[in-house]
Amino acid sequence: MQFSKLAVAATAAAIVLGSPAFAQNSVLLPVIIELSGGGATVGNNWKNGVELAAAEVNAAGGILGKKVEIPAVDTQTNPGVARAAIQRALDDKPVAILGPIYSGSVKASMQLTADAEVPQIMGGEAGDLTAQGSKYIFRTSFGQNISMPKLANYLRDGEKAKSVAVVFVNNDFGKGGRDAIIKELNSRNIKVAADLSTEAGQADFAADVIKLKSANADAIFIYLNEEESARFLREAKKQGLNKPMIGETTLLGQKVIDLAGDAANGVKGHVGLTVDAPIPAVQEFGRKFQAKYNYKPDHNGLKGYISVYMVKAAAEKAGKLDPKAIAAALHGMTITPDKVPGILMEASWDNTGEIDRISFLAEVKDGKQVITQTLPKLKN
Amino acid sequence: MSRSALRWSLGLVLLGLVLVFVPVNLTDYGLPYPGLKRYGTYIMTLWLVTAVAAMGVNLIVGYSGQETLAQAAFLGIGAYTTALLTKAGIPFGLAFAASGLLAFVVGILLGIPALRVQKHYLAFVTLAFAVMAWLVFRNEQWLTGGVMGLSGIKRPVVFGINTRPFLTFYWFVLAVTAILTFCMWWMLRSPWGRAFTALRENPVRAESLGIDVRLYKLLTFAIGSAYGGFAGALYAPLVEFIDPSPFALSQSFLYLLMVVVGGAGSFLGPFVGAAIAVLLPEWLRFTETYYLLIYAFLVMLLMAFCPGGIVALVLRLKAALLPKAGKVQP
Amino acid sequence: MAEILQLVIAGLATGAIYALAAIGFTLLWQTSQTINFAQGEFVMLPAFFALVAMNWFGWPFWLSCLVAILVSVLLLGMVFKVIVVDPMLKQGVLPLVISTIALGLLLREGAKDFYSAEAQPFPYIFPDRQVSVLGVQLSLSQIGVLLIALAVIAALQLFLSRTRTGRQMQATAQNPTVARILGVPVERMILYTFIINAALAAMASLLISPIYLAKFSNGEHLGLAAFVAAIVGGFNQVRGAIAGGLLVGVIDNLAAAYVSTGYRQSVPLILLVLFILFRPQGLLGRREERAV
Amino acid sequence: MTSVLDVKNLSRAFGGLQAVRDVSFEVQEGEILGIIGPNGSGKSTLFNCILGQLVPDEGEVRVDGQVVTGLRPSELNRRGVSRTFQLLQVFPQLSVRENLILAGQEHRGSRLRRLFGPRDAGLTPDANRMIDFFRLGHLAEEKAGGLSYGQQKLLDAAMAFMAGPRLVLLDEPAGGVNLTMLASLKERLQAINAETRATFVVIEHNMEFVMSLCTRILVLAEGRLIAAGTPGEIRSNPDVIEAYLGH
Repeated sequence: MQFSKLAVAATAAAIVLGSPAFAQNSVLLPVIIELSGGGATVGNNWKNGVELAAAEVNAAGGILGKKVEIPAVDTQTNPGVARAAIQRALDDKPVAILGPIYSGSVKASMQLTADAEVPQIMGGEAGDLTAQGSKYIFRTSFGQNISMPKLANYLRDGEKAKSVAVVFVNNDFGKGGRDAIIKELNSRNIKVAADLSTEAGQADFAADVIKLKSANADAIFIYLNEEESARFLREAKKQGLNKPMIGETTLLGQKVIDLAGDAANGVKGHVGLTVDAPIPAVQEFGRKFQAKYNYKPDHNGLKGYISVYMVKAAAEKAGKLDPKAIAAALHGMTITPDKVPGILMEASWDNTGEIDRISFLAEVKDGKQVITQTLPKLKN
Repeated sequence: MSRSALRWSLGLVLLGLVLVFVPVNLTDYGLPYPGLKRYGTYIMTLWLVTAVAAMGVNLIVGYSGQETLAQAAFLGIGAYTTALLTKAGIPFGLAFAASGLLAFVVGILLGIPALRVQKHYLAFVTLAFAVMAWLVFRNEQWLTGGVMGLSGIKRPVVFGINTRPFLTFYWFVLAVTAILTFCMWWMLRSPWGRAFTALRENPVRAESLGIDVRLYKLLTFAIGSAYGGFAGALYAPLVEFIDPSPFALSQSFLYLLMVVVGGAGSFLGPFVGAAIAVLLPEWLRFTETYYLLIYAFLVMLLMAFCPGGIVALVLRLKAALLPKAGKVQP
Repeated sequence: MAEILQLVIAGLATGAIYALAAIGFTLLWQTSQTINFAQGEFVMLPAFFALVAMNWFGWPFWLSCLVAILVSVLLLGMVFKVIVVDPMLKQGVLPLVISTIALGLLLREGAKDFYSAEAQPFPYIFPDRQVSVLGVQLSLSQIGVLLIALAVIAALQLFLSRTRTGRQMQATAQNPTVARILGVPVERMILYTFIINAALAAMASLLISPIYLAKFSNGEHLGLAAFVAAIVGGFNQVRGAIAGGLLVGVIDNLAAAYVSTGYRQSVPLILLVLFILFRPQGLLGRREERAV
Repeated sequence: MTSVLDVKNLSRAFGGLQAVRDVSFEVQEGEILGIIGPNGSGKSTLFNCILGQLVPDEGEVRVDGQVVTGLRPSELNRRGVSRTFQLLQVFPQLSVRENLILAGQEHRGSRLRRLFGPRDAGLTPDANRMIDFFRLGHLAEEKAGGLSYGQQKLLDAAMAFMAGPRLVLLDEPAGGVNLTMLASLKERLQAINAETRATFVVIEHNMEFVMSLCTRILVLAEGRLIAAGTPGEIRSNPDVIEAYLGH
């Protein structure tokens, strides 16, 4: 084999490598999201939510008169891939990045968006994401630093639990949540009867359920991803584990209910965001989503949908499509549904990108999530 | 003899020039070539890093006829070593050497028991090791950052030049890859390379000629794994963030696949294989999620009809189309 | 004590399923020197055949299970042998290994792209009720899984030792050359082992999927478990694979409960390495001559 | 004077089958010893036990007075014991010269020197000498796989002598070689024996070849040594005739 021919081949290869150009006359919002791997469920929800919102925004004339473009890239639920994808997306001078959801992927890539001064509207819930000092990171749902105190209050006041067993998934999402809830339980004098780590993608929960049976806690707090939650609930039912099962948003989500079947009935907990919320605009969104994609969205569908409207509202406030100005506009901003209907519920962002919004307590009854109480915003 | 040597060195210089200038924007110099942007250059650098790891696999699989299912784990060892050492303020050069050395030592420790017993047992032991290494990366949060990974890994300063800009870092990796490639080439053309061929083709005969088959197998496995460590040492500053997922067992399978697809036992095989694994998905974006499906299917076709991989396929096609080019080993 | 008993029984139930996969793995290795790295995917896929029959064609569950087994025998048994293994045998062991790795990738991605990337609920064959045995609460479903798996294994053992075809298969497994000289139709026997492998994998799939949920990526874990079970069992005996499977299942559960969940996966692997170091012929395997 | 090879009470069984039982013999420097026996009489097992390919159950093997029982074949080879195989064992994709350099390289310098030193380990002159000696001169650059069977057999033998061994064990060197090549092989073996004083042990089925090549012959039957002596004595030994014809 001759090197000169290789050289020609390499040149040809290099020319093809150039990235595709996007029309300059549009609002580029790359969706960097989990479409495969462990986060496929949440990622697809997010992506569809974004698509739905983008179609509405474009039908209504776009943002500041320009059409929205939302090229989606799969992160494979892999932080390294997510980072590379965001690097690639930043080459095309986007207005904002939408995604990812997994906190590990967010953490791996947030430095890039901060360096490029492009707002990153993401779905991560790890508590420390907004504590890294980035001026360009924005949440679409509560961080664990906000949801866990609400949940601990519910365990104390609602369930009247004196001891709680914690089951969490050993990834960025689960560990963050576990650390947050244990801190909150301790400060409320609730005993942690068991502290069980499980693996991401774990298939067999027999051993965990058997251990929980002998732990004999007043309630079990389950903080796992969708599929693992469902497997756990099925195993718990199979083994006859009769304790109150308490969760945060995910455990009460539609996907878990679909997968776990009867085993999900009776699960209770705190829900940051849900299409079952007793708010007409949110339920209307659920119907539109169901009509278009033929399944019931989970909270990530809502998060994706809202993210587009966040950009729209901030860009209109800033008056220009400049990423830096949009980020600045979002800080300290409150978006209300009467001005921007697509935001669905009034929401505010502080200077770190943390979100504040109302939230709910819910329960699964007969394969359906039922809202039992609405919790107010933290600050008014 | 000397004419062919001249052609070789000319080709080599040309290839070097192309590789050096591929990412550079030449429009300022009056040439109609826009170069590669940040991401394109990143992918080219990733290709080089992957090729270094694949060269190691090729030494183990192609040249000494063993099986390794742990190259991604060795990459991880190198990446974590470099990340932790450079974060502790140790210069990159030392961290790089330590990464290779650690992978080498672990390779020796794994190889000694595995090579005592039957064929394929090295494959089994490496498989077990790959999973265990990954578990350690995930679980030892105090050291590896666990699933959250390690971020803020700095790119090195070489001879006073900061390699932080993506183009400089590409050139740096290109230079390191060139050196590692030369070392591999030198070893394979030395008497060692001859011994590798012998022990792969006929270990019993090789042993009877005084070739210590077990020792050479151990050395190839450890050196091949060290290349994984070196690749990891380059990977960490390239991505500037590491977490356990690129070092999982399934990734080790992909390294094995890419080497066999490129051409196990052929010097250029790992480069071709790495190109197919890293560069091709970028051109075939339109295939989206079907890419791996198509890839797997093509691998199976290739194995059934041309187990020598793409390099052998190209040579075979060349021999068929240009019969005058002389006889070629299939 | 009750806890340990429950853990052991749960472990035996999953272990029996691993054993089903490991037996096929061992059979293929013995008769045709095929290390099937796609074995995990062979266990993942049949559940999807059943789901297609149920959800696309609307067939009842029992019929869908039957169809899944038949389709598996056809595709993962016969077609696999004729299209994938046979053309590769002349190319040697490594290309075949690579080819099965690629096949695993193909099946995994295929299930993902053509059915769904998300986990699918799969019905239990047994009702999920509890029974009390000697004061210990046990799951009916687990006992059912254990019984079915053991029944299948017993039937296979009877077939191998009591029938003419079974004995011919064993002869082929032990030494194809001698078997051929003795007039055993070796080619047909090899085909039978592929069919049995596919049928066992399908059984394993139908038993495990209610627990794991049907998902394209299930093969990764299952393949590793079958692999470890086969090697620990000795790689050259069906009985060894059974013992290996049960052992891996129990140890996995005990490790999860008493060692650490983070490292539970490593315990069977450490077992594997220890066996390779100190007892390379496996739990019940025969000793082989030293290589070189 | 110590003998070059000294085998004492060697035994080896496979399962229930006693392949070699209590075999003892010595070989003196420069001798060409033949070992014959019917198929399955244990010749190959005996060879493999001496050469470290198999570990004997009992007994001892000494080379130049030193115990080498159980040493790995490569270690034994570096101590000056080399061999050929019953079936052809050259490296087909290496050239004739490369094959020879391979056969000699592990005997030269340290392993590290071989990594950093010249590509041929300084063995080209030796290899060329060996090529000339076995009259393969016109084939030096050819790939070994392209040679005729007889030529490969010569190369196989040449490889065994490349490192200047003390003791060479030849496993059926005449098998499958045509008559002219056979004469040439025998003549070269005798020449190298005369020139280097190397000691040979030969297993062979071709009686004519053995009788004319060897100075002394041992006969194995059912794993036991049943006779020893000069070719003439063996030819007339009734036990030997019984062993060959009795079954």
